[in-house]
Amino acid sequence: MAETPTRHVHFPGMDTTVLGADEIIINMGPQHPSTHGVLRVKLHLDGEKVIGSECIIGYLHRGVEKIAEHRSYQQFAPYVDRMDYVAAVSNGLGYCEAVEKLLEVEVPPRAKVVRTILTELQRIASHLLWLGTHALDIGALTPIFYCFREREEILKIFEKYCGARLTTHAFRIGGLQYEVYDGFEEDVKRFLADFDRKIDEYEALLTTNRIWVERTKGIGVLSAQDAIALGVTGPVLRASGVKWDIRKAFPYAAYDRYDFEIPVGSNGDTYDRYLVRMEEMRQSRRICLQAIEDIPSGPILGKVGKVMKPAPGEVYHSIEAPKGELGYYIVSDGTTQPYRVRIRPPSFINLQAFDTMVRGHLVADVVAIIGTIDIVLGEVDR
Amino acid sequence: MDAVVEFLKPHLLPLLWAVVIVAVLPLVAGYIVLLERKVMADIQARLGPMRVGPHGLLQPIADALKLLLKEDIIPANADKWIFWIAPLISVTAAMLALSAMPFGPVFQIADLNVGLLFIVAVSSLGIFGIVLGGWSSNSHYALLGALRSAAQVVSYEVAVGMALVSGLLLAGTLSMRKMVEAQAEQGVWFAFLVPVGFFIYLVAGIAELNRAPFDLPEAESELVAGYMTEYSGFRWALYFLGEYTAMIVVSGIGTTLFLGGWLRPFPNVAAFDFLDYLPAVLFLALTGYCFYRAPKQPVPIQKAVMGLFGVLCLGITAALGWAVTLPAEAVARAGILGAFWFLAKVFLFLYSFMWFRFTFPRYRFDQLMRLGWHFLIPVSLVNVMGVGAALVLHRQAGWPLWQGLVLGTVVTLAVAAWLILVRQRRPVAAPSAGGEV
Amino acid sequence: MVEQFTFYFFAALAVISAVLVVTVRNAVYSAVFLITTLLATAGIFLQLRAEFLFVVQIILYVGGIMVLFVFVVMLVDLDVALRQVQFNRQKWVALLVVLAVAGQLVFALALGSEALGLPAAAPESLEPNTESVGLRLFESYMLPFEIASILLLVAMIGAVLLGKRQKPPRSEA
Amino acid sequence: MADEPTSKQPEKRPETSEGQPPARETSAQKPAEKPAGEKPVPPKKEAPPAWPKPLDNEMVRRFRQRFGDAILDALEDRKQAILVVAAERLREIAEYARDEEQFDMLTDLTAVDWPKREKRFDLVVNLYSFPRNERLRLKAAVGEHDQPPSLAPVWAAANWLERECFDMFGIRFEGHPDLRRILLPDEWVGHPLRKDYDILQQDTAWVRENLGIESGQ
Repeated sequence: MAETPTRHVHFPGMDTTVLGADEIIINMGPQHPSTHGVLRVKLHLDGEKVIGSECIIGYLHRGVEKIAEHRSYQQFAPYVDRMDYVAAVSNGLGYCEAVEKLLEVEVPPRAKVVRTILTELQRIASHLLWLGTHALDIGALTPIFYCFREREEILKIFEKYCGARLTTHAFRIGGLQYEVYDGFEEDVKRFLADFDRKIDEYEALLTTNRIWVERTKGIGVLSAQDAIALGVTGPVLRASGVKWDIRKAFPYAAYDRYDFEIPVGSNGDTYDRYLVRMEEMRQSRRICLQAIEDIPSGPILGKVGKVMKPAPGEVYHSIEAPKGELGYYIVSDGTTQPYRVRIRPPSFINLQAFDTMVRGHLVADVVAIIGTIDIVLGEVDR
Repeated sequence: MDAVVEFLKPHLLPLLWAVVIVAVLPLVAGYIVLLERKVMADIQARLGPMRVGPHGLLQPIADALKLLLKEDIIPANADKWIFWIAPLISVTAAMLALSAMPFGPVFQIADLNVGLLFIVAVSSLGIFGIVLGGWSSNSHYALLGALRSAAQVVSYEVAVGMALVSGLLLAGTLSMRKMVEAQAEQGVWFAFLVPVGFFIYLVAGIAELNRAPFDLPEAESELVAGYMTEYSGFRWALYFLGEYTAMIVVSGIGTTLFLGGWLRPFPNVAAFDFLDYLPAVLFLALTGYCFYRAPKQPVPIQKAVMGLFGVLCLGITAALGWAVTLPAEAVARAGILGAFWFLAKVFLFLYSFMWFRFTFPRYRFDQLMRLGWHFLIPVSLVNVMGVGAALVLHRQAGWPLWQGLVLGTVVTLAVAAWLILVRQRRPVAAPSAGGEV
Repeated sequence: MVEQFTFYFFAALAVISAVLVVTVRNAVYSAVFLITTLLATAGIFLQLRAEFLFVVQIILYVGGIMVLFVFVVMLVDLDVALRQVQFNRQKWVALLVVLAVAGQLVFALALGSEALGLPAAAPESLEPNTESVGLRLFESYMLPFEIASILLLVAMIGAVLLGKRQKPPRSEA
Repeated sequence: MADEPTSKQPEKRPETSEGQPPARETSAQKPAEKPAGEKPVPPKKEAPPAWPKPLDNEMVRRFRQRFGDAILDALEDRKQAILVVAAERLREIAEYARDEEQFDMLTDLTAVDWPKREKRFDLVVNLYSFPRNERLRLKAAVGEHDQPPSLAPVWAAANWLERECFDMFGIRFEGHPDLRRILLPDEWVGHPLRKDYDILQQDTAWVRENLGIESGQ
C-alpha cells in the first residue's frame, strides 16, 4: 500500500508534543473493519482511556460540489445518489425539492405521495443497515442477516420501480419520471404487513439484552446543549432529547398529511440513539401504511421544461434524511447550470460531535460510538 | 521378545484409543466447524454451505485440502521459531487433555487418579500457544489479542476451578471415571445438585475458550483476528483444531462432572430402559432421511455421497442396535451406548456454545474482567462453601444431603442477587441534562 | 531401567533449559526455557509417583505464574534488552562462588552417600497422594499451612496497594 | 497553476459587484417558453424580477437598530430571509442572533465565489431557531485576503465547516482554533471550489509524489 500522506496530528487544546508515561496515540483506519469506510481516527489514549481524538477524513472526496457547477440541473441529479449511497432516494428527494423550490414549481400530489412512500422505505432500509452493522461492531453476529433480509425486500421494490437498487435516481425534478409499476401497492403492503413483527424480532435480540445494554448505556453521551451547539441533527439530536424533525418543522413532500410521532431519547447515549432509530422505523412504517392506502391519482410530473433555467437567486432546502438534516443550498445565475451547489451533509456535521462523545471512554467504545453516529463516508467526504 | 510383548500388553488398548483420537479428531473438528456454520446459518435465516457435497457435507474436507495447499506465510519480522511452534503447543495441549477423558466406560486412554486436575493442567498449557503466537507475529493486533487472551484465561481459570471444586466435593474423587460412578450411585447428575456451580462452569468455560460473548482476543471488529491475524494456511488450521479440541475438552469435563458422563438419563430407573433403544432409533431415522434425500440430489456424485452417508448411518445404527441386544453386563454394550450418550451430551454443550455465540453481543474487556472478578469468583466461592457446609451437615448432623444443598444454593443465589444489585447501583457515566428545547 | 531413563531424561532437560534461561538473550526465549525447566521438574515428580505434585506444578507454575511472566516479558522492549550487556564484570566471581557451592554439594553427597539410599516406594502400592497431601496439610501441618496462607494474603494485599495508582485530585466536577 | 479558467466552462457568467447576481431571467415559472440554448440570455426588459424582494419585519428592524450600518441589506428570496451583513462584525451579529434572537443552531456555513466582484467571496451562514422554528441566512462579502472572524467560538459546529470553507475557497478565518484543510491533504496546492480552479485541474505534483501515479483521472 502506498504510504499514507503524513498529516500533522493536532488535538485542539492539548499539548501533544509531550506525552505522559501512559499516554499513547493510536491510529484506527482508514482500513479498519469498524470505521464504516475510509474514516481514519487518531486516538490519544491514557492507558485504554480516550482523552482526545481527531477524525481524518477526505479519503473519498470527489468534489461533488465542484461537479455540480459544471452540470445542468438535471445532469447533476444522479450524482447526489452517490453521497449517502445507502439512502440514495433521500438524497434525490432533497435535491429535487431544492431545485423545485428554486424553480418555484409545484409537484403534483400523486408524485408527492409516491416520493414520501419511497423515501420512508429508504429510511427503513438505511436504519436497517445501520442496525445490522452497529450490532455487528458490538459483536452481535446475527441481527445483520435479519436486517438485510428486510432491506432486500425494500431494494426489490426500488428495483422494480426504477431499475436500480442502490443509486436509484428515483425522482425527477418536478415530480417522478416513472409511474409506479403494477403491483407496487401490494408489494409495499406486503412488506409493511409483517415488518412490525420483524422489528420486534430485532428488539428481542438486543433491547433487553444485558450485554447490549451494558455496551451502549451511558456510552457516547451527548447533551442537548452540546448537540445543538455542534449542529447535530437527526436521530442523534433526538436521542439527546430535542424533539425536532424537519418532517414536522418544515413539512415537505406529503408529510403534512400523515400522523406520526417523533421519538425522543432522554440520555443522549448510544442506547437511546438505538431506541430512537428503532422507533423511527416503526413510525416510517406507519407513514407508509397511511400513504399507501390513498395515493391520489393524477399527473406525476409538474410543469417543468426540458431546459431548466431558474431565475437568479438562491434557495436553501433541507429534508430529514435518515442520518439527519440534509440541506441543499443552490445559487442560480439564471443559466442552465447551478452557479453553486452547497450540500449540507448530516454525516459530516454529526461526525464532528465524535470527539465530544468519545472522550473519557475506552477504546472498545470507540467502535460503538462510530457506529451510533451512523455515518456514510461518501457523504462525509463528498 | 516375550518380555517386550508383556511390557506392551497393558499399553496396547490405550495406544489404540490414542491413535483413534489423533486420527479422527481433525475430521471431527472439521465437522464441528461445518456444524457451527450450519447452526449459524439456521439462526441467521440462511442455508450455510450447500455447494460441496449434499448440504455441504463435504465442505470440511474441501476446507482442509485448501488449507493444506495454501502457502505458509511467515511475516518478515516474525520470530520464526516461536511462530512455527506456537500453534503446535495449542493443539498438543488440547489433545493431551483428551487422554484422560472417559468417552464411555471402555473408551478412555488412561484413568488417572488425578484425572480432572490433569486435564485442567494440561489444557491450561494451551494458552502458551496463543500468547507466544501473538507475540511472535510482530503485529499489534496479534499482540493485543494475545495479551487479552492471557489476562482473560488466567482470570477465569479461578472461577472454573471453583465451579469444578463444587462438583468434586460431591464426587469425592479426582478420577474422571469415579466421578461418573459417583453420579450413578447417587442417582442424580451433579448439575441438579449444584446448579450454580454448573452455571458458573458453563459461563467461565466459554470465557476460557475465548468464545463469544467473551471472544475479545479475536474480536474482529476491534482486533481483526486477534492472535491469529498473521497466521494462514495450515498453521492457522492448527489453531482452529486446537480451539475446537479445547471445546470438546471443556464440554467433556462438564459432561463428566455435571451431566453424568456416559450415563443415560435416569440410569437407575428401570422404567426408562426404553431409552437404550433411542440411539439406534435416532440413527435409523437419520439413515432413512439420507436414503430418502439421496435420489433427490441434483448431481450423480452428490447422490452417491448422500447414499454413502446413509450407509454410514446404517452402520452406526447396526452397531447401536447390536449393543442393545447384548446382555446388560456385556462390556461392548456399556461401551457403545455409553459413548453415544457421552457424545450426545458433548454435542449439547457444543450446540449451546454456538447458540450463545450467534445470539449475544460481545462484552467489553473491562466488563468481562468485572464479570469474572466481581461476580463469578465471589459467587463460586460462596457456592463452594455452601456445598462444603451441606456435606458437613450431612455427615456430622445427619441432614439429608439435598436439604443442605438447597440451602447452600439459596444462599449463593442471594449473594449473586446482591452482587447484581450492587453493580447496578454503580453510577452510570454522567447523565446529560436532557429536556425539550 | 525405564525409571532411570525417565529420570535422567527429565533431569537433563531441566538442567539444560535452566542454563539456557540465563544465557539466552531474548527474554521471551528465557521464559520459554523456564517453562521447559518447570515441566521437566513436573516430569520428575511424576516419575516419583507424586502425581498430585506433578499436576499442581503444572497448574500453578506453568499455567498460572508463567503465563503472567510471559505476559510481562512480552511488553518489554526487546531491542533494548538485546543491546544491554548480559553479564556484568562480576561474572567470574559468580562462577567461582557457583563452583564452590557445587564442590560443597558434591563433597556432602560423597560423604553421606549411604544415608541417601532411601528405600524405594513400591509404585503399585502407593496410595493416591491427593488425599494424603490433603490429610497431612490439614491435620499434621495445619498451623504452618495457615501461617503460610496469611503470609500470602498479606503479600497479596501489599502488592495490590503498591500497584494501585495514586489518583490525582479530581479537578472536574 | 490555478489561474487559468477552463475552456470547458460554457460561458462567462455575467456578474455585478452587488450582493446579488443580476436578475435577468424573469420567466422562471414558464421555462418551456425558452428554447434550449447554452448562451446566456441577455437582460430582458419586460417584467421585474420576482426575487429577491426587500425584507422588512420586526426582526430585521431589531437587527438594524442594534447594528445600524453593519446590516447592509435585508432580502427575501423564495420566501427565505437573508441578511447581508458586514463581514467584520459577523461574530457580534452571530452572537446577537444566537443569544437574543434565539437562532441557536448553526445549520450550515459555506461560501460562494464571485471572482469579478471587488470582494470575491460571499460567506453564507444558515441559522435555525428551535424556539421560533425559523431559518435565517446571513451573508457577508469577503475579499480574497480578508480574514473574517471565525464563528467557532459562537457555535462549535463552525469548526469543521470553516475548515472546509478554508479548504475549498482559501478563506482564512480569524480566531479559528485549528484552521487546516479538512477534505484535501494538508500539502495540496489550490482551492478547488474557486471559480478559477478548473474542474480537471489537480495538484499533479502532490498526486505524483504521494500516490505514485501520473494523474488521478
